[in-house]
Parts: sequence; structure tokens; C-alpha cells
Amino acid sequence: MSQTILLPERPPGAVALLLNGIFGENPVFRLALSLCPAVAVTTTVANGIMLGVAVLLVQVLSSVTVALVRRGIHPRVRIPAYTIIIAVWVSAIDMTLAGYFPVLYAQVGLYVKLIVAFAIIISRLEVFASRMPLIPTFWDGLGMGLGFLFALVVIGAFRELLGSGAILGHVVTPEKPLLFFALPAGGFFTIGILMAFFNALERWKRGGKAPTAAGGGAHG
Amino acid sequence: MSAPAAGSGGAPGRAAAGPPTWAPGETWRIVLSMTLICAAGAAILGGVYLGTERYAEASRQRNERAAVTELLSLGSDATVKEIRQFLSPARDAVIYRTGEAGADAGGNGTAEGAARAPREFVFALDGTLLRSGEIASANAGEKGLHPLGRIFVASRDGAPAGFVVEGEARGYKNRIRFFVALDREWRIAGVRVVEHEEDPGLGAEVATDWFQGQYVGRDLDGAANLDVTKDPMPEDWRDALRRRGTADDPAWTERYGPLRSRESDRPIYAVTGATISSRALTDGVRATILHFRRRWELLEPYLRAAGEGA
Amino acid sequence: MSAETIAPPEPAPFVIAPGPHVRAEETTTKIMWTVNAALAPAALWGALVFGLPAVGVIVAAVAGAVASEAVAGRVVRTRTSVRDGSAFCTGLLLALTLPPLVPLWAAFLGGAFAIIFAKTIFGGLGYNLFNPALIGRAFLMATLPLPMTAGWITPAPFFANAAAVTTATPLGAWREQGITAAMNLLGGAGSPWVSLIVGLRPGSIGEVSVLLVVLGGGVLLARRIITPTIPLSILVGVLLTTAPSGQAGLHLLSGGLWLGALFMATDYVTSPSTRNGQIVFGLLIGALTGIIRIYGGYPEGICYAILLANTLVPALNLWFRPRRPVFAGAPS
Amino acid sequence: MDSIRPGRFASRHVTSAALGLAFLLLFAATAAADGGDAVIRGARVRAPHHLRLELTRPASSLDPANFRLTDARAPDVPIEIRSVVAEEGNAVLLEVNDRLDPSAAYRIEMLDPAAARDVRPAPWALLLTVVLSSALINNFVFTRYLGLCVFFGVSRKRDTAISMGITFAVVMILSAMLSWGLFTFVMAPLKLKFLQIIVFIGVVAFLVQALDTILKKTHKSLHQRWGVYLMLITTNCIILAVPLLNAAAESGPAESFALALGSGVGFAIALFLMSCAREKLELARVPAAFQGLPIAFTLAGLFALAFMGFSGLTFLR
Repeated sequence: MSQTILLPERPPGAVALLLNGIFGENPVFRLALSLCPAVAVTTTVANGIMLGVAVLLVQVLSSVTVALVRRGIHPRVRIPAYTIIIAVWVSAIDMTLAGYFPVLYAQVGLYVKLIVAFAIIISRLEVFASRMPLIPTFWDGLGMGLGFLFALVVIGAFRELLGSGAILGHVVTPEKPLLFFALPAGGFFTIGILMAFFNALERWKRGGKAPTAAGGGAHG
Repeated sequence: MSAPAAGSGGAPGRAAAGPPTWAPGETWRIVLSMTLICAAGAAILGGVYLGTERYAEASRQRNERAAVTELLSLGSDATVKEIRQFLSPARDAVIYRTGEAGADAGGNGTAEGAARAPREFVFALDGTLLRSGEIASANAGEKGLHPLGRIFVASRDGAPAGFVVEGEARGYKNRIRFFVALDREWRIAGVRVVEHEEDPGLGAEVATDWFQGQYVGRDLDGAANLDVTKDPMPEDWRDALRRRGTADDPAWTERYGPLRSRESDRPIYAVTGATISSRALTDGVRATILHFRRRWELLEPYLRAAGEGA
Repeated sequence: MSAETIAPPEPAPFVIAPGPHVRAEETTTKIMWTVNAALAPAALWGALVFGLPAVGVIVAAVAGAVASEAVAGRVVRTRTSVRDGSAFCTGLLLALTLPPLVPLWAAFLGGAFAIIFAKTIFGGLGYNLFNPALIGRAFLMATLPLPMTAGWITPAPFFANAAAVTTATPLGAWREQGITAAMNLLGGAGSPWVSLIVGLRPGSIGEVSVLLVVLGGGVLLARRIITPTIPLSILVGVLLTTAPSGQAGLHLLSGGLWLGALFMATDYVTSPSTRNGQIVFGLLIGALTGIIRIYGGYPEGICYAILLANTLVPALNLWFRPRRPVFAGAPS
Repeated sequence: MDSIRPGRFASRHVTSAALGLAFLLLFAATAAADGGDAVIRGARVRAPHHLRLELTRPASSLDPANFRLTDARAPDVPIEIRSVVAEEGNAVLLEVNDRLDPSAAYRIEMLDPAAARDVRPAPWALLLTVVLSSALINNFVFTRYLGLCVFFGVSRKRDTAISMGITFAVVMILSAMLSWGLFTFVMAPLKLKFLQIIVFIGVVAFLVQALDTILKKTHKSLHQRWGVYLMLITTNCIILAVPLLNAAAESGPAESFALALGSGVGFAIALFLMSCAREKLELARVPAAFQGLPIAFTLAGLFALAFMGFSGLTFLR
């Protein structure tokens, strides 16, 4: 999975890194799992944007911090140090969101705090930020963060449209078409269906060969 | 199970590798770097905490005042006084504290408000006044007090303009916090859910304008007998409620007035599939109004005597 | 064993297959159409007393199930076909558990959802973990709570029901207003008990006539398509949990208890394969039904009780292993 | 087969320890509850509008004015009593205007003969409700999506799932109680609540390390079997969620324990059911696009649909 991806000798360019984060290694649909609590709680686009932005900020800030201070961190305590860095940024963003967007925050607050436990963030620090210079690290963090945001917005839109017949709170249909998708059970189905869709897309691109990612390993 | 958690994958393996390469100088470097990281983190967090806390408090107060004036359909020229209600630590007395000067509406803390020190009124459970007087700060010594919600008293040009009472109910999952607005004639001017954790699409519908619009216009008697029905809402009434905004609008009232008077004697129509949430909010609104009515009857004469009356 | 046996992807050390789920296609087809025939009297009765809306719901649900079986089966190339009658059976069972006033598009959608998400994506007949018809019903419960909990009409034999008037079911009335209200609702045919047994009461399309449902179940029992173990255990479970409330009679005769006990809990694929497992399974369904009806959030609990018990079937199959291998075979 | 033994052994000990702790707490809670009054022997909310009192002596008057009923959350406002009816054996039935909540606390006072009593559900019933609610109705996996990583990661084999479930439940209870103590006695008085994320992570990491070391020293075989799972727990959302939820609700010790117990048991149940289902799924011919995680998510969705049957379940009626 993500930890074992081999890095090229020279850091790739900004555009490649961004695209990789959004599509190639989309942290939700392709690398799967690590973010599922956040993904599944997005019953609306607004929630998706809120959580997506929170994850984006945490990822970029932590990546940049690690890239800046990595020489000062002893390898022996790398993991605890990374955890502290992530926790600090999560706390900071948590407080900021709670202060500035109290209404939205009330719905997703617990999950903003739990960003600290998303294994994919720390794995990005391990794989990329601890070895690469500052600039590519920034682009990689941004790409991954945008990938989260993209996935969360897609899922939020899917569920809000089907579940409450609205997009960003604007009513599209007066009656709720399929309330099911706004419920927890519907969230699982949404992710299952979207993942299957991306799998099928990948198979089709490779001419029928089985996909490699989204196989179901164990991320913490 | 080939790949253990990223978060822990490195640490145990490394620890098991043992200390052959351990050098005394390294320990200091590790301690130093971790201390620095922690110190920097603490500094960042402390700064963010101080920065956001003040802003959050200010924005909370601003939002609440905006909600009060909107619920009562008042302009920004209205004055809003805040009264906090508490139960004493021994639960044997009710304490009312008038708000500080900063709690005036629209941010334009008037000279009158600024001059007045917060007051405290303490009543026994049977309604006798135990003591009253000025206190140093409205926030002083809140420890151990059980909050009973707040009352916002609005006035315009020195004349009373209505109340907004804060209430709480136990919803389907967690508590529902809401405001009930009463106009000068003690009619419900509006209900607004400000905090809830109900299921989206189901219980969360109690926080919508159309559901809350059902309460509007009921008088004290109607409020005391509020009930919930599982019957489907009549289509014309649903349509009317959907067209109604957050505040009362004369054009709406003119058009749908007859519907409103038809429905004002009927129970609240429960949200489909969320009777528990609908009932929780309705029971909460009813209890909040009944409690407020009794407390205000007690408190109002003393407030007026102290020159705090609205 | 038949030629249709599916080879596991890799040689498993030992496979405890639940029950006789591998059958010759011939047998499956025969069994499924027998079940459909056994359901016919109850379905016809529902159509008779609830009129055109009920007919529409039955047709729509069956159409949804059969159409999605045909389409989805082709897309993912399962080996089941429309002709074996299992999709028809799923659609019919779903329709029989629905209130008569469910919108037709919803009935169609429920049938499609049941087939696609409870059956096809698990590889078709024989691999599903949950009863597809009940998944369809639970999906509709979550999607359209209003018609699903309030779409009942008063029965009127022989299409006498010109304007359908919505009403409550006996169980709903019992929960909301108590036993007297429930009994008043059942005054139709003289004694409330006669109304319950004959089927002159508001309720889901196929569940109202206990008599005809039991008749259909009797046919299945006589043809040895099902055994009485599971239905009897369910009845005992309901009796045990509802007796303290003093209304065991009402609970045993109302709601979809008999339809669920005889036709859905006995589904080969989603019930345990050994007798002891089946007894535990049945008792669990009965107890959950009683608990949900009395303490839960819904007036009727059999649907969720069976689904919850379905989640335990793989575990029950492990806990109550047969001493010797069960040969999947013809029910002699 | 040999390796299963330590697991069995441990599971039995862990279960009995947890049960013992639960009973101890229940006992303490019941003992602390008020023992009743000499006159009012029992009081119980019977129906939304009815309260039944069991008296040792007959009430001298059935006038509603003889009684004063208040909500514990508003003891200054009496609840209007519509009528008082005498029942068999000195019992009286009060009919009130408000809808009474059987899970809330009330106080009933009687003027003649003078008596007072708190009306509240038995502590064990409240705690049982919290446990049931967090284990079944609001199962962390099926309604809050927490712990999905582990849920999908280790639910492929039943043995692994059982060990993981038990390990999780134990660590969850321990870390929740430790975090509760820190939060209530250190962080809240020092106004350091904003450090909760870091502190709770630290607590979990510390606890996992400590358990690992203790197990390694004392029960080698146990450590061989469970050490791996302990390490997987270190930073996991479900373990972290319990203290965070407790902190947000400012729960007391009993509630915190009940929430941790319920969540742990709920997670173990979900893991066990899923592992059984997935073993069966091994044989299924799942369409190619759905193989792997998509089918696992769909399956979890079906479980969640079935678990909706528990919604609204309460024994406080």
C-alpha cells in the first residue's frame, strides 16, 4: 500500500504531484480506508468541504513542518514526534473551526478531532515529507489534501442530492428522493458503490486486468 | 496483515532492534529535539487558543443577539438584556443574574447599559426572595451553579418588545438546545433550534424553518397544551410553511392567516419517521414557556423596582 | 451433489456450507415455483381486500425484482436465471410485506434494490447473507418512512374499497393507544380473533390472513420443502417475550409473524443448517420480534428480527457443526 | 490449534474481570441511590402522564394540592397535577398535564402525611441503557463509522477478529477511565481542555506500551498472541473517540465506564459478525469491480440496515 510506493530519484514536478494526489493515489478511492470515518460522516457537501479543508490544512501544515524540522528529529523518536506535530495542528485547526464556524462545526466536531488518527496523514509524512525537500513536500501535501477534499465533496454531493434532494442546502427537489442515502447505512453503500466504480474504471483503463490498489490492507 | 499500521509500524520494530548503536550523546539530542517540538507545539496551541477563544466568545454573543432580534422581528435599534438563570449548588434556590453591559444589542453598548452593574436575585424554591443586590461581575462564582438557561429581554425605545428564552430537551440522540421567542402578548413569535445531533433527513428536520413555523402564533393556553400528532400534515399548510421565511412577513401573514388560525388549535405535526425528535422539541418548548412564565411573574416586580425592568 | 457445485477459489481446508444450498437447477426451479404457488392464496386475498393499490404494488415489486435480475445477472454474469423463479419469489415476498399504499415506483425500486444489493453482488442465489426481500423492505423503511408506516387501508372484500381510507394496524394501535383501541380496530367480522385469522384487518398486503399464510406454509411442510423447526421456535420465542405483557394472543396473530416465520426465516441460504442451530435461530427471531414490538422503535419487529438473526447465521453454523457432513441433496 | 488456548484463557479472564468491575460499579451506584422514604415506599413513572406512588400509610387527602411534583431540572416550577386516584394497597396514581420522561429525575412531595422522595430510574437501568445504546443502537462501527480501518483490516479471519475485539474492548475501557481521571481532575481545573487531543493520544500510547511491557514480562504466551493487536491500537480513531465523547458530554465516572464498555462490546460484536460473514464471502463469486473493499463496505451497509432494527429501543418505559 501507500508505505511501499517507490519514490523516483528526483522529486516530480508540482503538477504531477497534485494530479497524483487527486487521481492517481486519491487517498480515499485509491488508497482507501484511512479516512473512512470522515468520508462516511459527510451527509452534505458543506460537511464534506468542512472536513476536507480541515484535512487539507492538517496535511499541508504537518508535511511542511516535518520537511522543515526533519534534520532535528532523531530517527528513533520519529513516529512520536510526527504524532505530536499532527496533534498540534489538528488541535489548532479544531479550535479555529470551532471558533469561526460554530454551526457547521457542531455537526462534524468529533471527526475533526479524529483527523489525528488518520493513518494516511502520518504515512505521507513517512513516505514523502521525511525524505524530500520543502517545495515538493508542499505540493505533495497539497495534492493529497485536495484529493481528500475532492473525495469528500463528491461523496457529500452524492448523498445530499439523493438523501435530501439538495445541493449545498439549495433545494433541488422538494421531496426527499432516497432518504436512505442520508442514513449511516446509505453511507456505506455510497462508498462501496463509488469504490466499485473507480475499480471498474481502472480495470477498463488497463484492459480488463485486475486493479492493484483498494485491495483492503490494514491501515491503523 | 502484511502491513501493520503506519502509525506504529516503525516504532516497535526499531525498539526491538535493540540498542547496539546507542551512544550517550544521542539521548540528549533526542530529549532536546522532543522538548523543542513540544515547546513549539505548546506555544502554537496556546496562541491559537487565546486567539480563537476570544473571537469565538464574541461571535457567539453576536450571533445570539442577531438570533434574538430576528426571532422577534426587531431592528438593530432594539436593546437586548440578558438574564442568566442558575440553580444553587444545593439545588435549593434559583439565582437570576442580569447581564453585563456588553450584552446589549447590536454591539452599540449604550451609556445606560455601561453604567449599570450586574445584579443578582436569589429566590427560594417556593418563590420567596432570599436576597438581591449588585454583584461585581455577571460571571463571578459560577462554579457549582447549575445553569437553567438564559432569558433575553428585548425592548425598543424603552418599551418592552418581547422575550427569548433558552431551553433544552433530550432528543433522540443527544440534547437539543433551542430558543423560544415570545412577543409582547406572550404569543410564540418563533422557535429556533441552535444545537442538536439528530439524524440528518429525519430528526434533523426539527431544525428547519417549516417545522419550527408550526409553533408561531400560539398563545399561552395553546403553548401549555402543545401536543404532537403522527397524522400527515395537510398539503396546503405544508406549502404555506415552506413559503414562510425565518421571520414573520406581513405578506405571508395576509395570505396564509386563515390557515394559521385553523392550525393554531391543532397539535404539531411530527416529522415523518422522527416522532421522538418532534415530541422532544415540542415538550421542551412547552416546558420552557411554562417555566419562564412562572419565573417571570416572580422576577418582574423586583426587576422593575431595581430599575432593570424592560 | 450436482454438476453445478461451485469450486471454491482455492482449496479450502474444510468448508462448512450452510445447508443444502447447492442444488440442481431443476430442483431450485421446482422449489421456487412451489413457494410462489404457496404464496398465491395470501397474495390473492390481499389483492381482493385491499383492491387495486395492492395489485399495483405486487406487480411493481415483482417487476422490479425480475427486471433487475435479468439485467444485473447479465452484467455480472451470475449463473442464476430469471426462469428459476427466485427473483419472482423475492419480489412477491417483498410485495406481501408492504403496505397497500406504497407508491408503485418505490415498490419497483425496493425489488430492484433487494436483488442487486442483497443477491447479485454477492454472486447470486446461494451466496447471499441476508434475506433479499427483507433487505428490500428495510431499504424502503429507511427511504420512505411515511408510506411504510402509515400506508395502511381498511380491508373491504371484493374491491368494495372505492376510496381508500388510511388507518392504523392493530399493532400500531396497540402501541399508541393500548389494547382496547387495537381490538376496536378488529371489530369487522364479529369477533376480533376471527378478523385476525381470516384476514379482515389493516396490514401489509400478504400478511393479513393468517389462515391462508398457514395454508401455504402447510403445503411447503407437506412437500418437505421446509421443516417445522424454525417456525415453531419463532412462535415459542414470541410467546416467551410477549407473555409478560399479557397480550401474547394479539402478538401471535397479528403483524407479519406467520409470513416471516414460514416463508422468510426458513430460506435455506440464510438460515442455519443444523437442527440445534435452527432452534437457536428461531428463538432469537421470536425474542427479537417481541422485544422490538414492546420496547423498540417500530410497531412490527419480524423484519428486523430476521435480518439481525441472519447476521448470526455463519456463526451459528460454526457453533452447531454437524457431526457428519450434511449432504446437500434432494429433500427425499 | 495450540495457539488458541492462550486466547481462550485470556478472554475468560478479561471477561470476568470486566464483568466484576461492572458489577462493583453497579453495586456502588445502587448503594449510593437514595433508599426511599418512610412514607413513600416507591414512585415510578407509569405512562407519559401518570406517576404511581406506593405509600406505607394512606394519603389523608387525594386533593392535587396535597402533592407537589417537580422536575429535577426545574425544582422551582411545580408540574400541574390533574387528578389523584387511589389504587389498591395504599397506592395512588397521579395524572399530570406534562409528559413525564421515565428516564428523567423528578421529586414528589406530599404535605399530609409529610413526605418527599426522588423519582428517578434505577441507576442500573440508566447504565444498562447507555451500554445497550452504545453497543447496539448507536454501534460505533455501523452508525458512527469509527474504527473502520481495523474493522475491515482484521475481519477476514474469525480468530483474529475475536482476539482483536477483546483487546480493543479492554484497552478502550482502561484508556477511557484514565482519560476521564486526567480530564476531570487535571485538565478541567487547570483550564487545559484544549490540550485534550494530545493528552488522550498520549494516554492511549502510554497504556498500550505499559500493557505490552507487562504482558511480555508476565504472560509470554498471551503476549505472543495479542502483542500485535496492541500495537495496531496505538493511534486508532475508535479508541480516541470514547474519551473525546466523554469529555464533550462531561460524563461522570459511571457513565464514562458504561460508554466505554458498550462501545468496546459493540465493536467486538461488529468485528465478530463481520468476520463470520466474510469467511462465508470467501466462497462467493463477487463481481470483479466489487471484490475487496467495495463488497466489504456494502456488507457493512447491510449490517447497518439490519441494526436499524434496534433504533429507538429503550427499557426505560
